[in-house]
Amino acid sequence: MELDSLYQEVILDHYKHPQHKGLSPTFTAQVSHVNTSCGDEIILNIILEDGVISSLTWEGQGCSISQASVSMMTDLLTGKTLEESGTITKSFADLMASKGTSAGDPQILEDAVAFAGVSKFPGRVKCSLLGWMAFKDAAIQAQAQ
Amino acid sequence: MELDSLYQEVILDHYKHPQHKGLSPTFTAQVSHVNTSCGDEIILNIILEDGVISSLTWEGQGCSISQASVSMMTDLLTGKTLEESGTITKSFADLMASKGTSAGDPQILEDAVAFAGVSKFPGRVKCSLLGWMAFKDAAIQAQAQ
Amino acid sequence: MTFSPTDVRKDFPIFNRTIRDGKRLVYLDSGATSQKPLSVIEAESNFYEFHNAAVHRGAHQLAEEATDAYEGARAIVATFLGSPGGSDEIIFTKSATESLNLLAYAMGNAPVGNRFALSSKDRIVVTEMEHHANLIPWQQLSARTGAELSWFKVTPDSRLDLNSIDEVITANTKVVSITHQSNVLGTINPLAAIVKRAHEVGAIVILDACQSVPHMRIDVKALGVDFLAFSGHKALGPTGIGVLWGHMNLLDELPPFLFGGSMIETVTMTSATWAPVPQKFEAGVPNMAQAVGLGAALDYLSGLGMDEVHAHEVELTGYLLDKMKTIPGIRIVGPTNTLLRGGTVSFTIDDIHPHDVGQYLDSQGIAVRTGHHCAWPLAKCMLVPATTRASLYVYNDEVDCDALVDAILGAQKYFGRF
Amino acid sequence: MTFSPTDVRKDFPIFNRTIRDGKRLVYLDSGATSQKPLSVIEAESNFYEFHNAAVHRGAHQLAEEATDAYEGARAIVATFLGSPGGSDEIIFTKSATESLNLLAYAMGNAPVGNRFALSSKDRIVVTEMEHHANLIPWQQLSARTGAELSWFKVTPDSRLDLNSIDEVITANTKVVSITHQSNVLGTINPLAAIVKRAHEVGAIVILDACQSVPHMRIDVKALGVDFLAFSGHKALGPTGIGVLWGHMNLLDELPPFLFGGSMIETVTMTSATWAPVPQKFEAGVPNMAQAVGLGAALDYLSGLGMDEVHAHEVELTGYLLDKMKTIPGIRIVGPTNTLLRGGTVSFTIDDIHPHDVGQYLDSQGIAVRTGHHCAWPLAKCMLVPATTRASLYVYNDEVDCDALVDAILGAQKYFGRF
Ligand SMILES: Cc1ncc(COP(=O)(O)O)c(C=O)c1O
Ligand SMILES: Cc1ncc(COP(=O)(O)O)c(C=O)c1O
Repeated sequence: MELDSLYQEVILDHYKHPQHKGLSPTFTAQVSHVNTSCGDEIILNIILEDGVISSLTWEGQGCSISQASVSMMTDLLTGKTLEESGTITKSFADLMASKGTSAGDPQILEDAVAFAGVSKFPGRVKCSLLGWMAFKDAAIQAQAQ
Repeated sequence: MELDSLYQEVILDHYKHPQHKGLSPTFTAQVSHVNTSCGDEIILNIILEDGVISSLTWEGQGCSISQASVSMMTDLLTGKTLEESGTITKSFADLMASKGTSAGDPQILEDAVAFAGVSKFPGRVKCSLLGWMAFKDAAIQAQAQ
Repeated sequence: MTFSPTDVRKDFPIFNRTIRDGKRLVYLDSGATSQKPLSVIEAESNFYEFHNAAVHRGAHQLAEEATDAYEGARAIVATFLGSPGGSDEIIFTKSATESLNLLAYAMGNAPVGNRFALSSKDRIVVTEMEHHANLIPWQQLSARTGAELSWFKVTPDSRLDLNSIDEVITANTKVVSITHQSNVLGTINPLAAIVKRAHEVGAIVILDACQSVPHMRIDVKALGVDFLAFSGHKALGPTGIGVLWGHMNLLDELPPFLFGGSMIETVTMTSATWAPVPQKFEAGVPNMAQAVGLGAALDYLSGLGMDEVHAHEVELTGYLLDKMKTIPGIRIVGPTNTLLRGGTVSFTIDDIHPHDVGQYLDSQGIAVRTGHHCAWPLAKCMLVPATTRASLYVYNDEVDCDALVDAILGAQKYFGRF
Repeated sequence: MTFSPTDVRKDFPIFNRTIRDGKRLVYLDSGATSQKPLSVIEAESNFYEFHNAAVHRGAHQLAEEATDAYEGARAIVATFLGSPGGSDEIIFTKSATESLNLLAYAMGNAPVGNRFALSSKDRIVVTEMEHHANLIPWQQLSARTGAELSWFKVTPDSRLDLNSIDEVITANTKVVSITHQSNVLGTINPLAAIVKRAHEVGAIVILDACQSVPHMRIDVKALGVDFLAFSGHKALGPTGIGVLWGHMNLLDELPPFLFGGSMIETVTMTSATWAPVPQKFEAGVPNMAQAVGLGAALDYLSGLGMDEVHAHEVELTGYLLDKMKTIPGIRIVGPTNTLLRGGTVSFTIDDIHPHDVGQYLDSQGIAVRTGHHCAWPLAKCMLVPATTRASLYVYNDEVDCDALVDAILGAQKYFGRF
């Protein structure tokens, strides 16, 4: 069933058991993003120490895809340098733009390659990018501190 | 030729030799009307004495239909009472709304029955009504004096 | 005798196609936009194939024919709405959104002394259940003029709270703009008391009829409102066409909105005067083919009979609500019976996010909408960040409702796996 | 190799019909609106028959397909104009008239500090040859903000008088809005000097490209303008669709115009924030089918080749002008050679009123437009209350020009009888 390529088990798992959810009391930068067409919201806290993302926590509400995506992203990016995070976000963005033609690089994206199936559903690409867009913003703001 | 039913000789004759053209130096009321879609213009002077239209003169520029129509109208209405003018304008308006199905009442409209052909050309009905609209306005204003 | 949705579907080419690998199309998203019968599609293409020309302008046969077709459509709309002033009270816009913005901007253009001029002494009234299209233009007008924006609240049972009507529509209220039927709740608002109170204090009443004109008989005179807006695309008509109706004496006094060709009387480099209504409000070469298509759409609806359309929807809504109420974990966001209610049914199931519900329904060939449905304040006040919305129309029947209910059960199973 | 107008005509269904009792249709009114090829008509009807749904909103397959089609059209327009920022710089409106009004109203909405905010210290510049759509919105903005309206004059040989460029575009000029090609004279305005001077003083340049986008290759970057507006219906596209192009950084700062669904980020009862460009400027369910039709139209034009289209029109215009100049009593209102000139030929004959000329031509199957062509100040400055206008396009050929010339001679005979 086509739907299963969208709702991979690992995605629904992150949705049910979100990682890094719950905002850190302090942060280098805090951003909030909204998906204007569905109303999904996310607040993201980043703590940047010597160019390393030492903490990435969030709060939000939304569909399984947007929530699972943030959860996986925070897993992936915590502990990475900003430079490494650039490679990862680029790789994820490319995957989501692939319209189902790419399987994603598991070396870089790990579990997030599960989103390959989402890229076949143009209506859901936005959902999966919500957290990543917020991260982009947060990283810029954190660097500006 | 269909065109000949539009451009009746008597119409082109009035166009070439307009009646009552040239504004009276005095007037009971003066109005100016514009056909917004072609830019045709007309200024109409009315002199009302004891309920009788003693003078109806005009100045203007426009197509043969609009100019001939004013010319015939001033011919028809000069010397008439306001009440009589009401019957005539009503009769002319009905003719123009007839889409070619009426021949017009020669007892009331005299030469102006030539406009029966114009009523078949929806784009020209407005032209033929320009002067008559101005007259309606002028009559109201003159009565208000 | 009422019509058969199965027969109606035969008039709509889109029902010949299938969804997601051969599934039957169950279209339950008419609240967003309706499907189009062949007669509407052909009205538009016939216009292009046989009569296309700029209306009111050319001195040639095509221009005459185009003008006839366009003005003929205007006459159809006037009759459909029971316009007391006939065709001249019908203004074609691109959408209800434009119609409502037209009113707000035109009022903003009103000079002091004009009855539409607003100041900080005045009040504008809306409701908490407005679509953004009937909320933000008034927020903006309020910000520009200083007029206060106030609103009717929505009760927990999805109705307008009219208890405080005299405190909401105050003596200084100049504009009351409300939706006829909520695009989220399905609630049909009772207008009589609001219209009465508004007119008592000298306010004008604007009706956002996007969700009522397609679904019930509308008689603007009987409703007593002063302006009414709707979109063609939700009423079987083409995209890109909307309507604003208003009383002639009001349209006469209202300043124009868009400026350009065909709406003028005279123009110099520094000034201009305006053509009579409706031309005053239709600047530029109009959306002619779309107006003609809308005429065909309203003709199609009249052929079904608007009372029959409404009766069909009420009956089907009752059928759907009764079935849905048997599903455990469902919450219907809106009235749960068919009293003063149209065929728009919003709901949530368990804690499955509406977007995921919608996706599952889609996999079964069922088209619904999910989200806040352009009525964010309402969503907040109903305490649901988003809902799934099924909206019924003339081509839907009990089989469609059964399919929806089965698929909701399927979604619960699918997402309950974990 | 250029295209053959005879072959082109075969793609346009309307040329299968006849005019006034069996006469061949000689359509010389494309300046008002163009005819539509079958591919455009079918693009619109295919959208309704197969993919119709509200874009960006529904969670279902039709909505995905509709969004693809709509956004695909946006990409086609972006490529056609050479939009440096790609699709996001393309805004769909209902017409050029709306595009230009959008700019004027949005600037009127700009708060102090915003680069578009105008005050009595500022100046807006237009020209004496503007269509009302690019004149009256600026008159009104000037009246609302106190900014001074100034303009380039037109010389007796139908060109913009650029001698006084520094006095017209003064240091306090904020907006220069001019037509690319006059819809009356056919004059193509040289932009380089104007753009240079405008940018020197920090003004933005808006191009009314209604009469150029359909007829020549446009590259917004090469032209150097900041905004550009055109209408689909004059470019083989459907009615009810227009385009506004602008530089992303400007569109970003420009406040929105129409308010409603899909253009927001967040909404409360008293405030709202905006979605990114282009959504910020597209409130409501858009004119989807018409956008898709416009995409097909631009594809059709690209298929012919815009350089070829322009070359064809220039050549044909030269042919027509040469023939017309042999008619005694004719006055061509506009340049009498093809230097910087498009295929719009306005004229008067003897003292036969243009409306009567047009009527005679119509009786011969020839469609032209007569009047002031929505450019009344220009008519006054050229000392002609009205003209007859023939405008050429891709489906016209020398046979059409010959028919026009013969019919003008016929009109002289017909009205010379008396
Ligand atoms: C030069 C010019 N500008 C603006 C317009 C207005 O275009 P529309 O009526 O399609 O909005 C036109 C055509 O009518 C035009 O020729
Ligand atoms: C109640 C209501 N008002 C206004 C609108 C706006 O209509 P449109 O988007 O067609 O302009 C809609 C639909 O989207 C609606 O449902």
